[in-house]
Formats: sequence, C-alpha cells, structure tokens
Amino acid sequence: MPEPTRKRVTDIGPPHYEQFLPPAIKENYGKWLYHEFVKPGVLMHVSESGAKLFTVRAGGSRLMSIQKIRMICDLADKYCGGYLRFTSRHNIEFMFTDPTQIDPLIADLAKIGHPVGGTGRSITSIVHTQGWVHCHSAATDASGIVKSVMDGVIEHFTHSDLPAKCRIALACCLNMCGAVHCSDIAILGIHRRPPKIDHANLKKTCEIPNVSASCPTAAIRPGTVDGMPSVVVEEDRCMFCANCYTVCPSMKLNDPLNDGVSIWVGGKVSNARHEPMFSKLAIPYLPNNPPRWPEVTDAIINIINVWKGHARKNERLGEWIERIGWPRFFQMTGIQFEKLHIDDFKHAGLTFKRSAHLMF
Amino acid sequence: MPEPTRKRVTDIGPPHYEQFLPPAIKENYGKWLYHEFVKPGVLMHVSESGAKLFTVRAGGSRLMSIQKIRMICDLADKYCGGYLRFTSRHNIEFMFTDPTQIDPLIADLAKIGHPVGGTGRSITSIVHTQGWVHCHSAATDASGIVKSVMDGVIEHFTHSDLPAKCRIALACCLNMCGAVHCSDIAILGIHRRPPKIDHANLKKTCEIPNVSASCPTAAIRPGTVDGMPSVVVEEDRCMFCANCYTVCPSMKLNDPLNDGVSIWVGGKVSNARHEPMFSKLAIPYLPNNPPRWPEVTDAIINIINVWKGHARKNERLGEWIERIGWPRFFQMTGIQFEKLHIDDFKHAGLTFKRSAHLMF
Amino acid sequence: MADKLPPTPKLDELEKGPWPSFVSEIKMAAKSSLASQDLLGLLERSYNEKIGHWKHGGIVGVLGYGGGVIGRYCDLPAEFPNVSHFHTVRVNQPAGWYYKTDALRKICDIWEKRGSGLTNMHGSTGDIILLGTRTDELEPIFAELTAIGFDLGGSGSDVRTPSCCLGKSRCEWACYDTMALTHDLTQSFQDELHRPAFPYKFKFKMSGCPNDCVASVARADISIIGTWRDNIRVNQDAVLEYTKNGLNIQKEVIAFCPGKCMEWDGKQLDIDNSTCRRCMHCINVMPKALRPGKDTGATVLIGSKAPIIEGALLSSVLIPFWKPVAPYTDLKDLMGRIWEIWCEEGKNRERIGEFIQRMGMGNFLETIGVEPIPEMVAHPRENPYVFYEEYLVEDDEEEGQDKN
Amino acid sequence: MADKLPPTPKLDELEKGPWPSFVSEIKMAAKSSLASQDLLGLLERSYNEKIGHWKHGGIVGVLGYGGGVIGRYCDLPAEFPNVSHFHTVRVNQPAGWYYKTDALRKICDIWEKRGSGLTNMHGSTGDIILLGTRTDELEPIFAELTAIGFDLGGSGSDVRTPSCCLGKSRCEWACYDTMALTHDLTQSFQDELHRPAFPYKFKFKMSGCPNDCVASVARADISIIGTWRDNIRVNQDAVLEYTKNGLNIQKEVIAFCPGKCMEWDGKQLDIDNSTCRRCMHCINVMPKALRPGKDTGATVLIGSKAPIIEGALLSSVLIPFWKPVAPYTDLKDLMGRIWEIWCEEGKNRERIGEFIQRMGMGNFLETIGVEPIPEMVAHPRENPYVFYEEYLVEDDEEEGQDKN
Ligand code: SRM
Ligand code: SRM
Ligand code: SRM
Ligand code: SRM
Ligand code: SF4
Ligand code: SF4
Ligand code: SF4
Ligand code: SF4
Ligand code: SF4
Ligand code: SF4
Ligand code: SF4
Ligand code: SF4
Repeated sequence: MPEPTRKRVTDIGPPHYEQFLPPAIKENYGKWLYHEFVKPGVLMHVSESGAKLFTVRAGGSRLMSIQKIRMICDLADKYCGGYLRFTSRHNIEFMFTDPTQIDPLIADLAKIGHPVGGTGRSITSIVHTQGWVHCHSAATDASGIVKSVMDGVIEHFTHSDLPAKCRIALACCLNMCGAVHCSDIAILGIHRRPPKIDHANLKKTCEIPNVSASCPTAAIRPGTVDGMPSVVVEEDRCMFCANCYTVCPSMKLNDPLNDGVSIWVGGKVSNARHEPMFSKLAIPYLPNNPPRWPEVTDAIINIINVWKGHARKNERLGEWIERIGWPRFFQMTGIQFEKLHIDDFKHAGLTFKRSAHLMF
Repeated sequence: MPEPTRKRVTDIGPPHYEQFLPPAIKENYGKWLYHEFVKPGVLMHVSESGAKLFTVRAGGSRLMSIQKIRMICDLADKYCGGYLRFTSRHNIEFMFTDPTQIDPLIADLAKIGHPVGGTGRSITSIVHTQGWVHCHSAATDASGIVKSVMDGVIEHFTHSDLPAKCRIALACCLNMCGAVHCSDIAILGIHRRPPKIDHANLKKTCEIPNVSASCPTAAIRPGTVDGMPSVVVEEDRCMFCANCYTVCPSMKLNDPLNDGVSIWVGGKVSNARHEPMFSKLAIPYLPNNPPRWPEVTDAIINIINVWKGHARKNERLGEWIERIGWPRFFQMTGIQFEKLHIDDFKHAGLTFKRSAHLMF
Repeated sequence: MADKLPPTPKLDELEKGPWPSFVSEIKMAAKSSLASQDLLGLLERSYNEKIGHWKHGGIVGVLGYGGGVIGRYCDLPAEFPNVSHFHTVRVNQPAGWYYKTDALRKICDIWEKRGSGLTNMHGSTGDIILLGTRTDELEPIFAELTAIGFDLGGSGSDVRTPSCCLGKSRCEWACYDTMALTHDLTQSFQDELHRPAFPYKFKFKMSGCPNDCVASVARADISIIGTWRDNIRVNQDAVLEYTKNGLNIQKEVIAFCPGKCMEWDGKQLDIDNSTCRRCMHCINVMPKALRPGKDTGATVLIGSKAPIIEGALLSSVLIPFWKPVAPYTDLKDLMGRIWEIWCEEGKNRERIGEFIQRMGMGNFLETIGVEPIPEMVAHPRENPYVFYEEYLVEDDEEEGQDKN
Repeated sequence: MADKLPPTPKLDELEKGPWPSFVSEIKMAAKSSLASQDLLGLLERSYNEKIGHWKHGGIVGVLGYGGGVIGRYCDLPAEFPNVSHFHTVRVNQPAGWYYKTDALRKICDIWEKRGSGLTNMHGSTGDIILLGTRTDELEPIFAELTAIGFDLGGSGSDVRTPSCCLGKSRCEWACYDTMALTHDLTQSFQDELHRPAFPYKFKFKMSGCPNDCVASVARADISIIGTWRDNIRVNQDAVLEYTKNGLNIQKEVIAFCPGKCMEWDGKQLDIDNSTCRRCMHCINVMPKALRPGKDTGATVLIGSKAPIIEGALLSSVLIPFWKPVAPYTDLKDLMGRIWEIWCEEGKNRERIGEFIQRMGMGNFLETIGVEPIPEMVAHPRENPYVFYEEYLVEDDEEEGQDKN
C-alpha cells in the first residue's frame, strides 16, 4: 500500500472534523434513529438517547464574500454555540437542540437575505461552476443564470411542494465541472461555432501535432494558412467539445454570437427506486441573454410545472418521463423534438427505440 | 417506388396463400374473438360467428424426408380436408372444426412418432440451423443437439407446466442463422482456436488484402511464411468470429479439439411485459460430445429446473433473472462466473453494474 | 436400397428417445436416395471426428437468378461421391405456411426425382428448404417448381423471402392482415428478391401484434408489428369471471404491466390507455376479457440483424403507426428511398441497421425524407457532442450560415 | 472604497429577487478589495459582450506542491489591472464541511488581507475556494493557512480532495463512518494529493447509504456507498401508524420498489430481503418504521467522470460489500495496485474509468488481483466475441496451451 506521506511538514491535510462537531452531534454520533420534517428547511433528528437535534438549512449563494461569512458566523455564534456546516449542495446548516430558536434564527437569516428551505420534495441550491467569473472555458456565465433561475423557482425551495426532489445543476462548458450529467435539470453552456484559429500565434503557443491529436473527431489537420504553419478545421466534423482549446489557446471556441446553453433533463444520482441515470437533452439551444436569461428561466419553470402537474408522488422528473414516455414529455412541454436530440455519438444505436412499446 | 417486376415469366413468386386456407379459416378470416387452450398442444379459436376452430400442434423434426411429409399429408387429408400449416417454429398444425377428431389425430400422430404440445407455458420446437448436415461454417452439429435436448425436455413440450414460454434456439456458428440472440436459451456453436492457415494454398484461393481487411480486430496482417506470401495471425487478438474464414477457405476455424458450444440465456422477442432482450452468456464453453451432447442437455435441464422452481407465473427466464439478479442466477444454477462473462466488445462499459442496486 | 445403408452406430443413438428423429428421416430418405445414403455416412464420420465435411460453396444457381440456391460441396468426394455436390434450393413458402396436401405432394415428387428427398420445413428465414442436389438438376427443378406454381426464395445480397405470422387467418389479435401484406410485398419485390444488387441481404418480417410471433424485431431489416392507437376493449364481466376462476389480477397482471397504468378495485379494471405501452400482457392473460382497440395498424421498425460483425441489433422504430392499405404504395415508396441511399453509400456487407448507425439516424432520416420524432428513440441523447449545423457570423448577425 | 464601484447596470439587475445575490456579495467584497472592484467591472463587460475575459492559466503554485492553485489571468490587464492575476486557492475542507466559527473567521482574515475577499463555500469537488489572488501572495497565504491548521486541496493529475456526506454525524442511515474514512484517506494520500504523478485526476467520494448525498456515483473515480447485507429492520406498528396518517403503501411504496419484493396485506409489511436491492426507497418514505439492517458496510465502485472526452461514466461495482475498518489497509493496498497499473499503462488524460474500458474489465481485475464476480456487471456479455485464452493442440490433447 502507498505509505502515508509525512516527508515534509507541509502535508498536514485538513483539520480533523471532530473539533468542529457540535456537542449534541458528538454525543449522538452514529446513534441517530429517525428524522422528521418540522417544516420546509427545518429537520429534526431524533437519537436513540432521545436527544433531538434541529437543523435549519439556509440557501447559500455559493459565491460568498468574507463579509457574509462573518455575518453567518455571527448567527452560528448566537444560535449554535459557534458551530455550523455547509451541505454538499452549498447550503448552510445551523444545528441546535432548542426548538424555540428556530423562528428567531429564520428571521435573522431573512435579514441578511438568506431564505430557508431545500428539504424534502423541493428544489435546493443549484450546483454550479465558475462561468465568466473565473473560467477561461465558459460558454456562459454560471452565477447569473443560477440567481435568475432560483429567483424563478424559489417557491419550490421554500415549500416542499413537488412530487419529489428536483436537483438542478449548471456547468458553463462541456467539461461539466458540476457533474451536471446526472441532474433532474441540467443547464449546460455550449459553443456552436468551430474554433476560430489564431493562425498568427498558433505555431508560437502550441504544438501543431498535439492540437491535431486533441480532436476526437479528427476534424483538425496540420496545414499552411497565409504562408504560416498552422492547422485547418473541417467544420462539418466539429462537435464543439473544446478539447482543442483546452490544449491550445489559439483555438478559440468562445463566441458571443453562438455560445449559449442547452437544457438536459431526467438524470438522478440516488439509488432510490430507479438506478442512477444520466440527464437527456431536452432543449438543444437557448441564447445567452444576460443579465437574467429569461428564456432559460422560462424553459425550466415550464418543465417543472408540467412535471409537478402530472407526476405521481415520489416520481423524480426522469422517472416520470420514463413512465409516460419521451414523446409525451415533448408534447406536454411544447418543446420541439428535432434531429439534434437523436444521439449520434459512439453508443448512439443503443438509444434507438428497439421495441414496439409505444404510447399513442 | 420500385416498380413490381414482371419482366421475365420466371418471377411468379409464391402461390397465393388463399388457395391453401381451410374453409373454416376463410370464413372467419379476421373475425376471431378469443382462444382457449383445450389441452397442451390443442387450441380452440372462437369466432364472432360462433364458429370454433381446433388446432392440434405436432412437434416437427425440421429436417424431414419427403416420406414423412407424405405421411403428414395423409393425416391432413384424413382429418383436415387436405389442409395443414407449419408454424414459425417449424411445428405442424392440423386444423378442423370437429372436436371429436382431436384424440384420434393425436393417436395417429403418435404412431408416426410426432408428439403434440408446444402451446402455452411450454417449451416448443428449437429453432435451429444446418450444422454438420450442410454448412461449411459449423462449429457443432445442429440437429443432433436439438434432438438430444428435446428428448430431455419433452415433458415441458407435452405439458404446459412452466412459469412462461421458454424458447430455445441453436445456431452452429457466430453467424447465428437461427437469430438465436434473443432466445430464452440459446445454444451457440463456437470456435476457440485461431485460424489454422493453409499457407500453401492461401495465395491461390484468396486475395491477401481482403483477408487482412476481414478481421475486425486487425489480428491478421500480410506476411511471408516458408517463403510463400500469405498472412500471419496475432493469436491473442483473435475472437473467433470466423469472418476471415467466410472470405477465405484457407483460414480454417473448424477444429475438432476446440470447437464446442456456449449457452446463452434470458433473451426474448415479444413485447409482452418487458421489451425484447438479447440473450446473455451463461456458460462459455461445453464440449462437442456427439452423439448426444450430455453436457449441453444437462446444463439446459438444470437451468430450466431452477427457473421453473423459483420464477413467478408469467416470468420468462430473462425477466426472472432480472428480478433476482445475475449473481443469484449463477449461484442457484451452480454455474461458475468468470472473466469471459464480462463483456469486452465495443459497448462493454455499458454492461458494467453502474449503481448500488445489489442483493446479498 | 435400405440394406446399403452404411453402419452408423453414433447416429443410431439419435433414433432413441421421444422427440422425432432427424436420423430416422435421413434413413427414410436414404431408401430412395443415394445422396441421403452418403449423407448418413458422412454425418457419422463428422460425429466421430467432431468436424463438418463441407467446403465453401461456389456460385451455382438457375438462369437469370442471382439467388435461391446455396452451393455446397463435400471435402471427401471420393468416399462420398453422391454428396460431392449437395446444393440446397430455397423455395419461397406461401404466406403463413399454409398448404394443401396436393401442393406439398407435388413438391415431394419433384424432390424425390431430383434431390436427396430431404427438406427443412422450413428454413429459419421461412423458405421451404430442399436439402441437397447436384448442379445439373437445378434447372429442371426450377422448371418443375414454377410449373406447379412455386418460385425460388432469396439468397445473397437481395431481398430475402419475407415471412409472417398467421395473423388474421387464425388469431384474434392481428391488428392488420400480415399474410396479405407479405404476399403483396413478395410479389412486388420479385426483381429485388431474385437479382441481388444490394450491399447485403435485406429481410422483411410481419407480425400481427406486439407478441411478434415471427420474431421480426430480432431478425428483419424491416419489422412490421401490428398495434392499435385507441383503447383496449374491456369486458368487465369477463374480467370478473377470470378472477372467480382463480386469476390474481394484482399479481399476475398489474404487477407486470410495464406502463404501470392499470388499477383493480376488486370489481372494475381501470386502464389508463394514455400510458399503456401496447405490450399485450394483460390481453394475453385474459383473452376473453380484453382485446386490442379498433383503430389498428402497425409499427414499422428497421434494422435488426445477427451479430456478425458489429454486434447484434434489434429493429428500431421508423413509423410508430402505419395504416397498411393495399397496395401499400407509401411503404413501397419509402423502401425505394431507403434502398437508394443504402445502395449508393452502404459498404459491402453492411446491413441497413449498421448503415444507419454509421451515418447517424438523423442524417439517414433527412435523406429518406422522414421527420425525426421522439417515438424513434428510447430517449434523447445523453452525450453533449451535438453537431450544430449552423452558426452566425459577425458581418451579418441576422443570417444563419450552414456549417456544411 | 465603495464609491469607486464601477457602474454595473446589467449586474445590478441580479441584485433583485429573493435568492441571495452573488452580485451583492462581490459588491460587499469590493468594499475592501480592489480586485473585487475590478471583477465587477470585468463581469459587467462580459455581460455586455456575452463572452468571458479570462485566459488559459499558467502553472502557478506553492513550493513543493504540484496542485492546489488554479492560475488565472485576465485578457484585459490594462483596463482591469487588479484582476490581471486572479488565481484561485483550493483549501481542503474538513470532512463533512463542519466548522467552528473561529476557524472560518481566521480564513476570512487571511483572505481579506491577501485575496479578493471572495470565496466559494464550496467548490464542486468540495474544497473551500478562495477566489482570486496574485502570484506573489500564494506563499504567504499557504504559510498562514497551515499555521491555522489548513492545507491545500488537489488540482492537476493527482488525488483530488476527497469529500463525503455527513454520515453518522447526523444521519440515521449512515452504514459506515464516512467522515472518519474521508479524513483518514485524505491524510494517508497527502503525497498523492499534493504532487501530481498520475495520468489524470483521481477523485474519492464517500456516501453513507445508497441515497448517495455527495453524488459519488456520478463524479468520483472511487465511490464508496454505504449499504447493508442483512434484513431491513421493520417496526410493524410504526408502519401501521404511517398508513393511519394517510400513507398509501401500495401506491407510494410497493409500486416503486425495484426489487418487487414487498407485500402489504393491510396489517403486515412483508419484505423478501433476498431480492431487495437496497435502494432505500421504502426506508426513505417511512424513516420511523424501517431502518437499514445491522450488518452494515459499503459498496466500492470505480470509474465515474464527466463526459470529456469519451462520454460520461457512472461508477461501477468493484467490491459489492466492504467492511470499512480503520486503518483501511485493505482498501489502501487495493488503491496502490490500481494506481500502479494505471500509472504504468494509462494514457495521458485517461481517467481510470476509461482505462478500464480500454483494457477490458476482466484484464484489469486480473492485474489488480481481484476475482471477477457477477455483481460487477449489470448482465453478462451479449455479444459472442469471446477471447478464449487457451486451446488444445493435436500433439498433446491433454494439455491446454495459453494463447498469450
Ligand atoms: C445535507 C445533505 C448531505 C450533506 O452531507 O450535505 C443531505 C441530507 C439529507 N438527505 Fe440527501 N442530502 C444532501 C444531498 C443529496 C444529494 C446530492 C445532490 O443533490 O447533489 C442527493 C442525490 C440527488 C440525486 O439523486 O440526484 C440526495 C439524495 C437523497 C435522497 C434520495 C432522493 C430520491 O428520492 O431520489 C434522500 C431520501 C429522501 O429524501 O426521501 C435523501 C435524504 C436525506 C436526509 C433525509 C437524510 C437524513 O436522514 O438526514 C437528509 C435531509 C434531506 C432533505 O434535505 O430533504 N437524500 N441528497 C445534502 C443536502 C444538500 C442540500 O443542501 O440540499
Ligand atoms: C403459431 C404461431 C404463429 C405462426 O404464425 O406460426 C403462434 C401462435 C400463437 N401465439 Fe405466439 N406463435 C408462434 C410463435 C411465437 C413466437 C416466435 C418464436 O418463438 O420464435 C413468439 C415470440 C417469442 C419470444 O418472445 O421470444 C411468440 C410469442 C407469443 C406470446 C408472448 C409470450 C410472452 O409472454 O412473451 C403470446 C401470448 C401468450 O402466449 O400469452 C403468443 C400467443 C400466441 C397465440 C395464443 C395467439 C392466438 O391468439 O392464436 C397462438 C397460440 C400460442 C401458443 O401456442 O401458446 N405468442 N409466439 C407460432 C407458433 C410457434 C410454435 O410452433 O411453437
Ligand atoms: C439455411 C439457413 C439456416 C437454416 O438452417 O435455417 C441459413 C444458412 C446460411 N446462412 Fe444464414 N441461414 C438462414 C437464416 C438466417 C437468419 C434467420 C432469418 O433469416 O430469420 C439469420 C439471422 C438474421 C439476419 O439476417 O441477421 C442468418 C444470418 C446469417 C449471417 C449473418 C448475417 C449478419 O448480417 O449478421 C450469415 C453470414 C453471411 O451472410 O456471410 C449467414 C450465412 C449463411 C450461409 C449462407 C453460410 C455462408 O456463410 O455462406 C448458410 C448456408 C448454410 C447451408 O449450407 O445451407 N446467415 N441466416 C437459413 C435460411 C433458410 C431459409 O431461407 O429459410
Ligand atoms: C472550481 C471547479 C468548478 C467550481 O466552480 O466548483 C472546477 C473548475 C475547473 N475545472 Fe473542473 N472544477 C471543479 C470540479 C469538477 C468536477 C466535480 C467534482 O469534482 O465533483 C468535475 C466532474 C467530475 C469529474 O472529475 O469527472 C470536473 C470536471 C472537469 C473536467 C473534465 C474531466 C473529465 O475527465 O471529463 C475538466 C477538463 C480538464 O481536466 O481538462 C475540468 C477542468 C477545470 C478547470 C481547471 C478548467 C481547465 O480546463 O483548466 C476549471 C478551472 C476554473 C477556474 O478558473 O476556476 N474539470 N471538475 C471545481 C473544483 C472546486 C473544488 O476543488 O472544490
Ligand atoms: S464547466 Fe467548463 S467553463 Fe465552467 S468551470 Fe468547469 S471548465 Fe470552466
Ligand atoms: S471543438 Fe472538439 S470537435 Fe471541434 S475542432 Fe476542437 S477538438 Fe475537434
Ligand atoms: S449458423 Fe453458421 S454454421 Fe450454422 S447454418 Fe448458419 S452459417 Fe452455417
Ligand atoms: S476469426 Fe475473426 S478475429 Fe480471428 S483472425 Fe479471423 S477474422 Fe480475425
Ligand atoms: S403476432 Fe400477434 S397476431 Fe400474430 S399470431 Fe402472434 S399473437 Fe397472433
Ligand atoms: S397492454 Fe401492457 S402496458 Fe398496456 S395495459 Fe396491458 S399490460 Fe399494461
Ligand atoms: S448518503 Fe445516506 S447516510 Fe449520507 S446523508 Fe445521505 S441519506 Fe444520510
Ligand atoms: S430498499 Fe428498495 S428494493 Fe429494498 S424493499 Fe425497500 S423499496 Fe424495495
């Protein structure tokens, strides 16, 4: 086995979590018996010992200033003996044993602009990535769309009023840092124009053989342009993966006129009921329309409403679609099915409908 | 549209079926209302008109002599006004309207060696191919195994005593002429030794470039052997598809020491309940052991017995396995799971277990 | 001639047991056929040596036809001269495999005179297989067959002999007339059937309902499977009757319904037909109580095949609901368009199902002029590698530009 | 400094509405950070131009570490000099994302002094992301972080910062101690985490039960998901209680059970645990009545990843049931064997999941010394292209010969 490495004093690793556990949690670690939803955003966990722990979950804007973190620390000091945690979806959780503290805390959170919710059959925070705030690859912004969509669906954050959980995620390019590929609804930044090649600089900045080799569809080959050694792209073959751009800055994919987002639906991660599923393409393209991306927000609200109106209790979006069939999903949401929806990558044939199980 | 072709008097096509329909069928064509199983091998179809048609299904040996066909014709003349039909699985059906004829016909069929059955929740005739009787590609015989297996499972032909239908098929090589790939149980002739090359004749009989190109795994390349231009096979890469042999007789795959059969289970074709499914590998290799292939027969009887003993009513073999899981299938049948069961062809990754849905 | 039968101790073992014996059949034929006698000897040898004794077939056939005969030669012609040639003749069966005995007897007579006396009733594509004759018998056999109204089936890179379930002739579930369609297509495509001109074989199979009793979805380039668009017809009294006779509807029917669209309250069976998948299960279990709807037709699927070489395929939906109306011009037109592009761009030995995968279903549909619809896919794409076909350029923001 | 904020009419729109606004956060940070001020201006520009303004990052980092910092440079340094460098620092979070406020405040203090004052709490791998600083601040930041007990996380071709659900700390379903395992692995693999030496990144994610609250199955090279081997613990009284409170067990629980292994007769809930798939659904719906069994442990899965470039993968079963016992030597040994073969034969930028597919799972298992078992596959192979590895030769019929 690889030996634990302590060769340099540097590698101290993260602090041990134990020092950060609230006393009620330390005492009941591994002894929890069941939980109840007190109200949206508020959980009660009951221990074998009879102890009760209340958790208030506040929606986080993942991009946070130190000023805000300090305000949140103030609340944790005030209500939770200085303990708090963040969730796997970037929300903030406050835990304490005295239920009378619930409402005051919620009121204080409201004051600093943080709603409480995201538990049970709800929409919780959108897992997302950097977008124009930090990444060179981004085909769209992340935080702006996320803010707009959450504003639009906030009632489903603060109320547990959906057939089941609905997980939304956003990634600003095909690298899919948020791992959006298994989300109930995924928003994906996309390029739609083949690389604009900076022929003047390409030879200087990149190795030509590496650039050609980077293209999974072999669309790129070495060539001389305007007397300079560079590469040529067969545009028909480009599927906009941006792999060439990842290895070479002179192969720019970012393009204001053609970048935008696509919407994917029906993925899930949990093993509950159905095995985990990938999300599937619902809308091939919506424009980048900052600051509020109304087309994206509307499209998502529409999908959620149709699902909410028709699914059975417990049916995640993808499970519902699987029962009613994709043709009806397209029909009910009014989304146009087109050639682009049909897979043409390497396992495409396995996505064809290979039976007579049809609904009319 | 392609014009119907009548350019040569030759192309008369098959006789029109109408002239061969028994009167009771002509009269009730398209008017059938429902059917009942009178007893194994005997169906009653009832028409809107109230007419009743009885069908007696006799097991056929697909390989039949004209002598036997004439005997069968005699029975059709005696009981059915000279009409008869064959089924899509090579059985023989006698149809008439007088139920008192059922038992005498069955008795007469017994005299010429043909059992009655194959209806309802039963095993019916094995769809199969040519084997050593006629095909150059065969890795095993067809008729001999089929006869041996049917002898072993005949009680499930003559009694409708299984959880559901069980369709067995045999193909004597990977060409799979019987389309065995969607059978409850498939018996598949296989080669296991890379081509033995007839270097002396290869150049004469085949085009070397065609031979190399024929190999899907690129195991074959041109080469000079004993001074003669021929081909060389990288044996590790051979997956025994025999595609090289199909294009070149000097690439012999047939090999008495290594040929044999593999057993595949869990396929189906109907849309009833589950969508159609491919069969999956159960036993990678059983030897050719003529004349009665006892290993094959035993293996199949074992699988059927385990299924019969545990499946729910209506569960085809593959549906049952899907419910109980493959680990339990291997455990219950005592079949050893091994590396060869794991797919390594082009969609292999899609067959890995990509969830925590496990049974212990 | 019976006393001349070679000793076949191994094969004789296969005359034992209850199932009809093909060895007995060969022995019967051997009474009047030297070829069948030699076949017995040769097969016994294969049983001893565990290997076949046939060579690759050459191209043999009848004049003007490119298919219908499979050439076959023995690799031990000196020892077994009567099977040195042992070609099979594929005779196109009548739709539904119905016969009058006189027709069958006439075939037997021809085959007694000119062949081994052995047949397959039928081959797995559906033909009558006449098993084993010599090259010089082929023309006479063909002449005599056409004289009694039979013709050859397909082989090679052509339309193969279409086949079908018995459909409306004896089945209450047939949603269209499979035999009529099969006969019509077979007649219409005689040229395509007899004169191979395709990249590879092309098979049609017709089933009257989703039970698919000719296994069309697994082994036909075009699979036509009957179905209905309206509601399952329910006779509630008959449902009750079944339950009284011991049927447990919850366990045996509802638990298996893939549409999860049935409810049973002990008195009334409710079906939400909008999510019924037309799987047939409930109807199969209660044929007296349930029936397919009245607005019947067929689903047309495309592309199934055996595994050689890219892996097996099942057929996939091309037309979710098609109303088969003779002379089926719409379907034949579509076939014309499909064959045109396949003949033009298909590779040698590339079945249509593989071809569609290679060119992409979307592109294929575009070429044959069929709209893409969600019924054609199990689900939309999961991977994000979309070939967007147009993009805007700076100079002219308003106009799309075709990438191609 | 607040009066120096650039005009941001577009971004200001994103301060409206009920959801917490990242724009307000940037503005708050901008009060004490010139970098955040410039970020506002730059982002407004992106909102106007619909394009980002960042360039490929160069290699920046702290001494002796190969990862933990993402270099980032602005393409308009003249106009936005304060974000001309805007590197992020990935700080390894404590397992479960629990904090005491004093620790958090100390991080804030460092970041106020040496960075933009902006963070992500947290990044999608799980790190604390300190968003935007200059190259010359990196060493001081690192020194100050380690002084308060924090260290950097992963980036580049190394072990990435492991993360986990809160497990036994607050969840009744945790089948093993996710936080203990995560902390231990993180500490044990410090070298692999800080000094990239792999073909590509390698992620660990730990979930306490099959609900998988860290989405490990979708985005971890090793996904460790809690489960149990024995029977679901049922409190029948509590089940009854749920039904009295309006739960329709048939419709809401049994109809969704993927194992089809439950029965409810109105009084008693029967579970056939032998075909229960440990999906959690019934337990999720009735947490007071049902609990996972007592013989708990975890399923270890391998190989998930995002789509670039061969298509997305979910993790697949490697060890169906593993008993996590500190110091987890068995697991770490296995990791060693996996990394050995991957480092030796993996291609550059080939994730372990892709590597396994390329070399074949059977071969992979052989190299790492793990027995192939049926739990690893959804089903055995469907295609007949089997690489049989031995064959007999004539001379010596008794002995197998290895093809390789
Ligand atoms: C706090 C958190 C774990 C953590 O360590 O941070 C957590 C906590 C709980 N999860 Fe979760 N889950 C958390 C992320 C997830 C994720 C991961 C994700 O979304 O990226 C999943 C997988 C989602 C998916 O399948 O795509 C997840 C799938 C579940 C499920 C299965 C839901 C389903 O029906 O598919 C349950 C069971 C349930 O809700 O019935 C569940 C149940 C729970 C319970 C009830 C567990 C318990 O007994 O305490 C906790 C409260 C649930 C609630 O809020 O309704 N938790 N849960 C995460 C909160 C995220 C947030 O801020 O909103
Ligand atoms: C005669 C025949 C059609 C023909 O044109 O020749 C036929 C006839 C009937 N089939 Fe079939 N099937 C026939 C081959 C098939 C095939 C094809 C095959 O096996 O190669 C299938 C698909 C098998 C598969 O899925 O792998 C087939 C799948 C069915 C099913 C669906 C069974 C299922 O549960 O999956 C039914 C419905 C049922 O039995 O409940 C059915 C039902 C029927 C009914 C009851 C239809 C009717 O109302 O008359 C007929 C009598 C069934 C019986 O024997 O139990 N028939 N049936 C074929 C008889 C073959 C034989 O000699 O045994
Ligand atoms: C006679 C028959 C088997 C039988 O005993 O029933 C048969 C026999 C042969 N088939 Fe077949 N196929 C027969 C039905 C099938 C079927 C089933 C069907 O049509 O429903 C299939 C699977 C479905 C399909 O088409 O995919 C089938 C898939 C093949 C293949 C693989 C084709 C592929 O695309 O995967 C080959 C190989 C080839 O074409 O090179 C093949 C090749 C052959 C050849 C011509 C061998 C060769 O490579 O030259 C066989 C001649 C055997 C002989 O000496 O008599 N045969 N073949 C069947 C035709 C009888 C008839 O006309 O009624
Ligand atoms: C910061 C973060 C997004 C975020 O805002 O949360 C991120 C940001 C980047 N990711 Fe990521 N990835 C981040 C989590 C992920 C995840 C999710 C996860 O780890 O759970 C994934 C999907 C899971 C996976 O690993 O497959 C992910 C899949 C990728 C990929 C595609 C890898 C693949 O094998 O498919 C790339 C491309 C690459 O490696 O070349 C990538 C590359 C990048 C780069 C380094 C861009 C690049 O090509 O150089 C991004 C730097 C952005 C920036 O300027 O800050 N990032 N990246 C996440 C790390 C934060 C943290 O440490 O906590
Ligand atoms: S998804 Fe793409 S653009 Fe967004 S942070 Fe990740 S690599 Fe950057
Ligand atoms: S974006 Fe992808 S497909 Fe297009 S040229 Fe670049 S590497 Fe090739
Ligand atoms: S399966 Fe193979 S060996 Fe058998 S008849 Fe077909 S081609 Fe010949
Ligand atoms: S049998 Fe198939 S894999 Fe083997 S050498 Fe011949 S063509 Fe290649
Ligand atoms: S496919 Fe349908 S219509 Fe045809 S015989 Fe079978 S059950 Fe009847
Ligand atoms: S036909 Fe099948 S899907 Fe439709 S109601 Fe009956 S069982 Fe359900
Ligand atoms: S994964 Fe399971 S154990 Fe972990 S928090 Fe979620 S429900 Fe609890
Ligand atoms: S855990 Fe899932 S599979 Fe097991 S009994 Fe409950 S619902 Fe069924």
